[in-house]
Amino acid sequence: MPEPFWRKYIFSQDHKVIGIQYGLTALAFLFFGFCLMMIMRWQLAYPETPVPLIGEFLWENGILLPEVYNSLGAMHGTIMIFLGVVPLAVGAFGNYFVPLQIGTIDMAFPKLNMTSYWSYFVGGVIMVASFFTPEGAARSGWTSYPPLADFEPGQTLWLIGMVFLITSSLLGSINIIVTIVQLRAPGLTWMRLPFFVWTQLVTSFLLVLAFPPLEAAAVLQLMDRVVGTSFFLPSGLVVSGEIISATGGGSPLLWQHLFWFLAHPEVYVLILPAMGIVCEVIANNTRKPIWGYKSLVYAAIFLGFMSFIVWAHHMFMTGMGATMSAFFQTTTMIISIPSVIILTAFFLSLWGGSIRYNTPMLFALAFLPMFGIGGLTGLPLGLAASDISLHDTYYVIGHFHYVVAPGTIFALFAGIYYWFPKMTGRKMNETLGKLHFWPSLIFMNGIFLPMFIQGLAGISRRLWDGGAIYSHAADTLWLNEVMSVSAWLLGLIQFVFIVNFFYSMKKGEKAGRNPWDATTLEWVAPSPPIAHGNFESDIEVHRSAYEYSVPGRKRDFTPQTEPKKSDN
Amino acid sequence: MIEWLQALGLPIDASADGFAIDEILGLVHWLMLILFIGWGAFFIYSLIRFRQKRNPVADHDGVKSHFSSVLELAVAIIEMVLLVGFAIPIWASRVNDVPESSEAVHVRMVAQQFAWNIHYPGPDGIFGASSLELIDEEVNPIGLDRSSPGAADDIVTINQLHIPVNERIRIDLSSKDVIHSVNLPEFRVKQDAVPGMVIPMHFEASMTTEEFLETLKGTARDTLPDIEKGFQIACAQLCGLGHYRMKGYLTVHDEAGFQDWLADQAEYLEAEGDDDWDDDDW
Amino acid sequence: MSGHDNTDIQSHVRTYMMVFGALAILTVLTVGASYLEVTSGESIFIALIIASVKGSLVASYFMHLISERAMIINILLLTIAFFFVLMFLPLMTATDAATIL
Amino acid sequence: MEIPYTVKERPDTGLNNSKLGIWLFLASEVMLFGGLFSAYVFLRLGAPEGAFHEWGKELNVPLATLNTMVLITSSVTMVMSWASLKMNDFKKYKLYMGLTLLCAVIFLIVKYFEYTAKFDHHLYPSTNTFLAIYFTLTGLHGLHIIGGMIVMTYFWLPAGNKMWHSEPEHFANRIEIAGLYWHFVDLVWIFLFPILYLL
Ligand code: HEA
Ligand code: HEA
Ligand code: CUA
Ligand SMILES: [Cu+2]
Repeated sequence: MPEPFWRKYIFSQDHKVIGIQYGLTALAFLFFGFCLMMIMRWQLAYPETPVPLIGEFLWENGILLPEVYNSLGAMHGTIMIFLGVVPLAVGAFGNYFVPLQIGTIDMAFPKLNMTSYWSYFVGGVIMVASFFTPEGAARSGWTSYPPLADFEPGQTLWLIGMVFLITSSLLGSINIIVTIVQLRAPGLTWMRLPFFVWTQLVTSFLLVLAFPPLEAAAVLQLMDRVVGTSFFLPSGLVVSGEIISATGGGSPLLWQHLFWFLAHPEVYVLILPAMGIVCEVIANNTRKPIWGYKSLVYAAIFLGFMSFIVWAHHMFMTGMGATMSAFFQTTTMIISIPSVIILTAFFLSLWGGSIRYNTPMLFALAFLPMFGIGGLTGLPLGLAASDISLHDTYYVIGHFHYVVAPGTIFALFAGIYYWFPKMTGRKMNETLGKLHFWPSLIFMNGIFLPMFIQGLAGISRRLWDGGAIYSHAADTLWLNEVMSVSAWLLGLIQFVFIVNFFYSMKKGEKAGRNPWDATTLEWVAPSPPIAHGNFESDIEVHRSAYEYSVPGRKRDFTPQTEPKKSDN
Repeated sequence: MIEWLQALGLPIDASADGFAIDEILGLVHWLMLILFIGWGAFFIYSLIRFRQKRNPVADHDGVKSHFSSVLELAVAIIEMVLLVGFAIPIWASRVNDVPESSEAVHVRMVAQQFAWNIHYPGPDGIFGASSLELIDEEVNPIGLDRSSPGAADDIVTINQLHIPVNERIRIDLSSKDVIHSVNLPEFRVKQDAVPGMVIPMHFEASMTTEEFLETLKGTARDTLPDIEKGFQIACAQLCGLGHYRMKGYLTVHDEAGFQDWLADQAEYLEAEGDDDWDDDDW
Repeated sequence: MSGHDNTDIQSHVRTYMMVFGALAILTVLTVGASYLEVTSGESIFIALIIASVKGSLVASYFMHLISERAMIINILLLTIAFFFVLMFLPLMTATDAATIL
Repeated sequence: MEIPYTVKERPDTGLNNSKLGIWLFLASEVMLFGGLFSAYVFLRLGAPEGAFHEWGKELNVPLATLNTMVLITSSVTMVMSWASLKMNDFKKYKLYMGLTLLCAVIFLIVKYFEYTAKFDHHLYPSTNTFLAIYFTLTGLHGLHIIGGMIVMTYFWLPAGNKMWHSEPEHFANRIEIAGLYWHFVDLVWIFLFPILYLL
């Protein structure tokens, strides 16, 4: 009996369909989040001039209002992180490729999997819908610091949306952990897992343990806003001349602790799956095993563990004393070491390789120096003394965009180009791929490199006019235009990707089962893998994940399923 | 060693404490630059040397030496040196060496949406009490109770911080409504103003406003309409829709100039007295 | 928890009853202790100790942690570690430097 | 095709899928309540000396003690219902599960009286930070009770009979999982009771 349409594509329980649902939704959100930012960049480049095309329909005079700027900024951050990158990296790639890479037929809990997608979807709808309410969307930054967030309109829907997104992430990551622990194919021991699977495992642990405190905090902030409690409001507040009637006795810093207790691990949630993808692509396209596999695994685990005890490096300026700041500075320096180890292992993997420069590889390679810049600029932020100059300036914005945009987003692009043949049975067009890559690389740097300069100059973030009224901004203000133009050009060039994506789906070059001559298990399945089952026969694993160019073998790759006796 | 960062945009340092921060800022950036160039060179070389055309068959083992572990250890050690040698002591001095009132020019600063209220204790050196009920956005934004002990001679200004050069300044920072953050880029000072807390901060100016304006000659900053007011106090923490325009001015006088300014203020207080403060007890 | 035969379960049931008794007694104890004339620090200490004992009884016997697999024990140890981090670190950072009004 | 280890244990981990799943879920719950306990401690230390103790005197200790007993009892009946299944005694299972549900209902009724008594005295979450955290913690705990009741009712109604007769082992596993959740809710209460009512 054929499945009805809605069972097959909408309320499907097949991890592949759910993965694709996640993927398309998340890409749409990424694009939406980027559009918000392109609007903001207009105001930053040309303060108080009407926004072309859309401005006149939205605001009086077509000029972006300060409160709308704040809304767009908060929603850009929220959407990019919680609705874009995490669902794409964990929801889409995790869902689709973890079961395949461990040689099983589905996730451990298919119904739960479907629930977490729909919970994500509802959360997303609430977030987007908040733009159309009379109050507008949240406008206190993605960090939502009270007391501001306790007072500003639009925040309630943000909190409710977050509760759905948190629920979705929790269910999804429990599912991934159980799948990896329980459903590995016979013979697939821990040290034979592809690194991508390891990163998904660590990531899921971060989500399971770090998200609930934010959920608790969201509940408390909702209580503050709806029931009139004052968890985050101290006594004696006077806002615009009015004495606030709440009883007080709360603490604004409590929110920051609970928020960053999640949000720091969250940034490693953004980067770990990206590293996993990069690892797969690099091993495949250098045609040699990844260097220091074990050290990668241990570094990823250590990174996950440490990420729980560094959060207050976001709070150095809140009046932190000497002992605690020493503690958090030290842990922050320590946590940079596993990143260095992981990146170094990737570099060293290049040495002696036979490097193929296809599109996925280009994106994966670009990830390395871009993450390098982002990571290295984390160091002066992690030392409280130098953070005094840099905190809450564009330097911070530059730091984390280098890790998330030309870092994670590039890695995700690499993953899309790399796994597209598996998902659709067709390859994406290489020429268009390269046309997408090179301008993206240039414009990304055009946007984010100048931010370090503005940051050093001391220009605060979240300024409606980009700092135009401050004198210390005057020397570097012209860079705003450079950045904005780069951003719009970056936006333009993404259409090459979108065209390539949909064109290749229908018309791309047919790809067989294993177009990249890869070793891991997903390439044993047909492309696309069989609905509700993935593989034609049961999988048994006989070797480690990256047996490329083993001397004396006929082919330069040996799939994990190949029995040992065929060695030679 | 910090010059290249200054060329990139780091403002001139107008404080006595700033050099310590500049030093670590410079050191970290050197470290970053060296690592990036070193790794980058290796990276580019590998990309060219090991392209498929040049090297059709990959070498299964690749790098065999353990030099990378040495390198990683070195990075770790340098980070620890920066941490223990610089960052931790600088921070300790920042939070622990807060001067007593007697050793410094002591000021209260109360942030609000979207202005900086500054409260001087006046000649008697005693801050008057303030109370919530007396707050009036027009005439008494910090709710100073003029009848409380020591309050009569207190000076309150909005967005105007005046300080003497080469003297310790202590500012007790708080906020009336939401979180703000004082940012004085030229003094390497930044501190969040968290409602419900009073956080002390301290620094010392090493340059008067006049000298500072001298250094700006010929730069883009010099052409700004309000540049003659000198240093500016920026807000670094999102505090609502007016965050972008929350700007105050900081004037650094020489010793005599500062005394003159204080005297002016006292005179003004005397003259304007009753009408200025909508407070009958006074 | 497969492979139990009936006698095995029978002995479990006896344990459950004993735990039930212990929990009831401890509940009475903790309420009683709250009427003792002790400093607030001491009473917090007593109450938390009793609660921890009760909690461990529930976790060990009703939730079978005492005979649970290593994997689950390890996950819980990790969780408990982060639980304590969450409980105490925010406090320590809050106590230094600034004056709380 | 069937997903492996839904009922039987995987040999090398010694676990079935749901067992691992529920424990991970409970780990996340520990962190959820951890966040709230952290808030409690933060607020308690931030409040004037002894204020939490004073405010806490408004609460009704005898009722809460009763509720503690009720929940402990429900934990025992819950574990007994599982043990009954293990001994192949479905009737007893029904009985014990019914008792567990009854306890849950009693708990909620008592809670209802406690809440309304507070509201009658004009004590609301917004009255002070103690009541704020009291209502939040007990309210969230109450939601957990309701969630557990929904699951247990489902297994208690005829749906349970069918499952038991078609896949007894799977059904026993499910009851064990539901039990683990229920004991956890009990465990949370064991900590809530002293910190809210007694300190
Ligand atoms: C994916 C996301 C991600 C990642 C991986 C990181 C990684 C790091 N972050 Fe970042 N960070 C963010 C996302 C991220 N961060 C975000 C979103 C914010 C701001 C939030 C907000 O306020 O809104 C932030 C803010 C932030 C702050 C607070 C700043 C402030 O507000 O004042 C600090 C301070 O310590 C910090 C430190 C670090 C450190 C030390 C690392 C380290 O882990 C980095 C370690 C990496 C390296 C040291 C690189 C090693 C490099 C090489 C080996 C290769 C060189 C390469 C070539 C030459 C090819 N980050
Ligand atoms: C994952 C996180 C993430 C990502 C990827 C980005 C990406 C980008 N960000 Fe954002 N940003 C944040 C997280 C992120 N940002 C956060 C947390 C803040 C702080 C918010 C706050 O202050 O509270 C911030 C703030 C922020 C600011 C500062 C605003 C301010 O302080 O006032 C700026 C300014 O330029 C900016 C710019 C950009 C730009 C130009 C990109 C570009 O790199 C975007 C590139 C996007 C793409 C390349 C998308 C491609 C997608 C497609 C092409 C889809 C195709 C679709 C289909 C096939 C269906 N961001
Ligand atoms: Cu005040 Cu921003
Ligand atoms: Cu961080």
